[in-house]
Amino acid sequence: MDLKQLYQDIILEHGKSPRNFGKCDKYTHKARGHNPLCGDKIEVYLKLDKEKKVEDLSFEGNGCAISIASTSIMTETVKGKSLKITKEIIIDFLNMVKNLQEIKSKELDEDQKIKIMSLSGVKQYPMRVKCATLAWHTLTSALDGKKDEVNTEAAE
Amino acid sequence: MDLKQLYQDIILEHGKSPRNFGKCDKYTHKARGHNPLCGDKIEVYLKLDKEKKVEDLSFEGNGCAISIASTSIMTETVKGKSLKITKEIIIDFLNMVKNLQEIKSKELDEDQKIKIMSLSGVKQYPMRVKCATLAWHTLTSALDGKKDEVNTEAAE
Amino acid sequence: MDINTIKSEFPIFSKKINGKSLVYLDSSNSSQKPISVLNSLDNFYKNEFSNIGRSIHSLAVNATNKFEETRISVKKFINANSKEEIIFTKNATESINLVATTFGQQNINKGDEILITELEHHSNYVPWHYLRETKGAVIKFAPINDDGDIIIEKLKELITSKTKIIAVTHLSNVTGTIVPIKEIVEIARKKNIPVLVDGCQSAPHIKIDVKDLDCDFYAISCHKVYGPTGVGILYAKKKWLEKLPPYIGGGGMISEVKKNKITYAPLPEKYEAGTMPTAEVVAFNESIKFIESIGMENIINHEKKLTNYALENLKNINSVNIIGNPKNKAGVISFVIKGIHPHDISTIVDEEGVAIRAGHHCCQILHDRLNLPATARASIGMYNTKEDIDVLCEAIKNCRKVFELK
Amino acid sequence: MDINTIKSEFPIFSKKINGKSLVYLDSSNSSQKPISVLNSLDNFYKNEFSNIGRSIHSLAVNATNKFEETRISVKKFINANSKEEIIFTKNATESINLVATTFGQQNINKGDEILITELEHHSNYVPWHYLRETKGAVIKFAPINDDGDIIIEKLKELITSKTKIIAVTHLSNVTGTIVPIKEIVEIARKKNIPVLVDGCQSAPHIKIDVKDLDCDFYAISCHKVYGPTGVGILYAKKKWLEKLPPYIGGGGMISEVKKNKITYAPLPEKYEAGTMPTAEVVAFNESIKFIESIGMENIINHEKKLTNYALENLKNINSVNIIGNPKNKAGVISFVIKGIHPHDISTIVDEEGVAIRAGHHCCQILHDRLNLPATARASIGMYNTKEDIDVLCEAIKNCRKVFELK
Ligand SMILES: Cc1ncc(COP(=O)(O)O)c(C=O)c1O
Ligand SMILES: Cc1ncc(COP(=O)(O)O)c(C=O)c1O
Repeated sequence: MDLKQLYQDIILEHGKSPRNFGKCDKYTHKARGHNPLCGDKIEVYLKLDKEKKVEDLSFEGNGCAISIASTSIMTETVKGKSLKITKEIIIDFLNMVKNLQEIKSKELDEDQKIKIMSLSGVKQYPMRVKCATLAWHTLTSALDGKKDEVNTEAAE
Repeated sequence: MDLKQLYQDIILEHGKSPRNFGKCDKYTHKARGHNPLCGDKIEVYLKLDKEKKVEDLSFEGNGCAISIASTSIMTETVKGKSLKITKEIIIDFLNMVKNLQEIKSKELDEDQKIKIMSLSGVKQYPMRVKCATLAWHTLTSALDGKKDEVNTEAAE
Repeated sequence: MDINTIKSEFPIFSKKINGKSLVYLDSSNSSQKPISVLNSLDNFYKNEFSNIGRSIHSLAVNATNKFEETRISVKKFINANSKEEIIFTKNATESINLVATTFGQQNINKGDEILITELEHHSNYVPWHYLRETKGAVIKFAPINDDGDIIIEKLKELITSKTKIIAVTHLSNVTGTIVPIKEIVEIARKKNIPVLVDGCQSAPHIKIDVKDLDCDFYAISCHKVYGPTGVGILYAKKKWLEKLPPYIGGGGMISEVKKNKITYAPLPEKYEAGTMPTAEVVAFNESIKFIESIGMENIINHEKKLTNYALENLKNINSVNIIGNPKNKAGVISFVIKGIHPHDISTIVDEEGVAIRAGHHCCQILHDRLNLPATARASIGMYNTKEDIDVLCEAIKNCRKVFELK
Repeated sequence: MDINTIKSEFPIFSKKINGKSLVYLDSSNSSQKPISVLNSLDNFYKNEFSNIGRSIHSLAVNATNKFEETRISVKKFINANSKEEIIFTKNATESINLVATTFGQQNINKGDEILITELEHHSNYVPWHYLRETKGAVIKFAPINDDGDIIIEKLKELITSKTKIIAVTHLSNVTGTIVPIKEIVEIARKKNIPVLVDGCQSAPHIKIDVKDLDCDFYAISCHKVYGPTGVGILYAKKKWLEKLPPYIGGGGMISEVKKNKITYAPLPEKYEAGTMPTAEVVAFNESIKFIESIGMENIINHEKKLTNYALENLKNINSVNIIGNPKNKAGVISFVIKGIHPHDISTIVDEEGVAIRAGHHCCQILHDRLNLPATARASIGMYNTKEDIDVLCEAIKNCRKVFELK
């Protein structure tokens, strides 16, 4: 195991300066995620347009570098994608951090793939997988319009 | 350890044919004893006369050979004794089965001492001490006019 | 594994009792433990110990994983739907109390009826009695016949529109009766009544399939299933665990805690408050593996043969009276000897190294029904042999000698 | 025993974590176990195992005696009046729930007040919260100051004629605050209010004398006191145990059981339902003996020195911020580092073999009060050394390197 694998520069950078932080304008969906083990909490705000495209996406909350970076990278990656493709990407991401599968989606450019793959280091740190996946589960929940908050204990 | 030490002929005989079984006439005191571990239950009936002498003493109930014999021998030994001497004998008995001390009371004849001492074998069988002492604790309770039943778990 | 060499896997059988080899016939009380379980316990404490689920350092991660592996093994062992349905408790008694308390809180009101049977262990009566005291519930006892079988027709008749739950043992710890749970669940299902099964005695001795039984709750004590003390299991259908309120409150079972409000963790954590018997749960995985390495079928066959052998031989001893004669009997054999109290029997056979139990076995209702203050009980585990039964029978004959009975 | 060689008594310290020697600084979570405790556990299962208090064969007699010996040791360890005041539970969480439930059942009505503090662990809040939900009780929180000390004057002011019980920790598992229990009990005594003390963190680290404290209830978790998992202790004054209703119901805690009536066993059995963590209780006697062989005074001195050493060295690390500065502090050191989340700290120091905890440590109320979502916590046990602290400090410095902070 190598800490630099986990804490890649991209992650540190996103952890320090998260993108899309705050409530986005006129969001249509939101959901709350919570990791009771560490107390990490995030809230995801989402604006779906009429064509079911993710017009805007943002978040608030606090957590460790991994969870903040993962959320930040997620917002960057998904923004502008259709609902269908967003769901594909979520599955891709979850498969990657849990089973080290490759990113299959053809809708991501190289830069986006690199960013997403920078999170694959958590696979070596089982207790940190939940940090990386919290945002993505929460996004699913926002898309599904669920009322309950996402809880990593249940989500895994 | 020797089973014959525990099950001496006197004990077997008293166990099979307990003396003073049944409710005695016009009893003035009674108490109930219970050993929850084995379910042994006895009821002691006692008639104190005006001079505070144990005019009559009997019991009902069921239990193992040790507890029935001990109760039977107790009724035989104590009947006719004064309240004060009865209490002395009880203390003597309890000291004998727990600490193997000798019977000190001068109010017992040789035959009575032999009978009482036939119960000293329980000292080698810790779980059986309670069987031997149940009757005696119950007698104390009857003399004290307590309402609660004696429970060997609390008595030890 | 050869059923004849199983005994050698249990370290305690190299011990002498009163100079004699140990003949352990008290497995219904608690079973002995195979070496693999003890090694797991020892290894966990010596090399891997950490609290689980809270810290994220390497030791904690490993311990948490091992702990959860046992949950998955238990799920498979009893064929539950998901691991969220497996709750670790301290013993079966706590498992039943958990259900009685939380179910009672939500579903029992004055006059509501709880249906149990005359076979029940105190652990499957006292918790319901509390609801009688606090909520004004009514407890009904389905009767047994003289063979020790529950009279199913009578049980049916006792069900009313007020019956809120049926709680029944799977295997009597006195008569060895194997209760037709499926039949009872089917009856209950028609009236929409949940069924709790006390599986304490069944778990080590018959194949458990909660999906097939379709019961709502199933309680197990691991120390009777060749596992360590300090661990019990509650199986419950997910819908119940989701719906019922939490039980013990504290660390680990919460989600968010504010000064004015508390939300609870998802399953199974919702029901696992405070530090768990971590090492013991981890080691219990080895108990399951041990049973599976032998095969439950083989264990059942072995115990069946031994039970029949014991029954035949005991019946041949003058004045031994076997309690109950159920249709379907497991290796729990209670008996009395005319003229000798069970306690005296236990003391006398102990002299020969034979461990049996004497008393009411936490079943006073059943003993009242049988009109017996106490019984002696020999109960069989997978490690028992024909020789054990032979020693038992000789020792019992000795009782009559000591008591100078003809 | 020499305080410097203590570590060698704990087998786990021969283990490597990520190729490094284990530096275990998570003892507030759970402590490691000395070899004597593990040997006792192993020996009991291998040579002496039996269920207790039920059977009367030799194994059972011996096991019961050993079990009761631990009760006597615990009585002495905390200076209780009698062994009937010592109840074995599964953990401190259950101990507190036992009190909250039974005391609440008898003494808490709508509008009654329960006074706890902002320092409390969830295990000393959630059980009381249940009484808020079910009985309409009110929970008040005695506030702390920025140092992490309870403001006694404010606590006093919060007591009203409706205050029915005060429940307070003896030693905070976040700030290390040693709470002046005697002072609080004296205040409560004047108003006739019983006091429950959560002694989870104190029991392994300070001398407990319940007679001197004069508290009504005291809860302990054995796994934090160098003992096995699966055992907790509730000390309660006899008058309470006699007066309060029973808690978990089942085998072993009854006296007479009839179809219409149940009477309960005398103390301590009344509160010990079902099969106990027998082997674990027996082994816990060795934990007490181990502590006493070293001497609590020596342990306190050793841990005090180490705590001071750690505080000095941590304060010297740029940007490490120690949480709380209580008047009287034990070896529990929570801290944050600006720019690095506690979880990341834990992962990074783990790489050096250092086990610390990150999160809210089951104290969300306290973290809200401190305005921190999470903290990192290094907690000291008797086996820790200056070298452990040095490794911790180096590992913390590495966090800043990994995060490229200046
Ligand atoms: C202060 C305090 N109280 C209560 C508890 C609960 O102890 P347990 O989890 O052993 O029940 C803990 C430990 O987690 C604690 O530190
Ligand atoms: C049928 C039955 N139910 C319940 C119990 C209670 O189990 P435990 O004491 O492990 O809680 C037992 C064992 O004593 C039992 O035999």
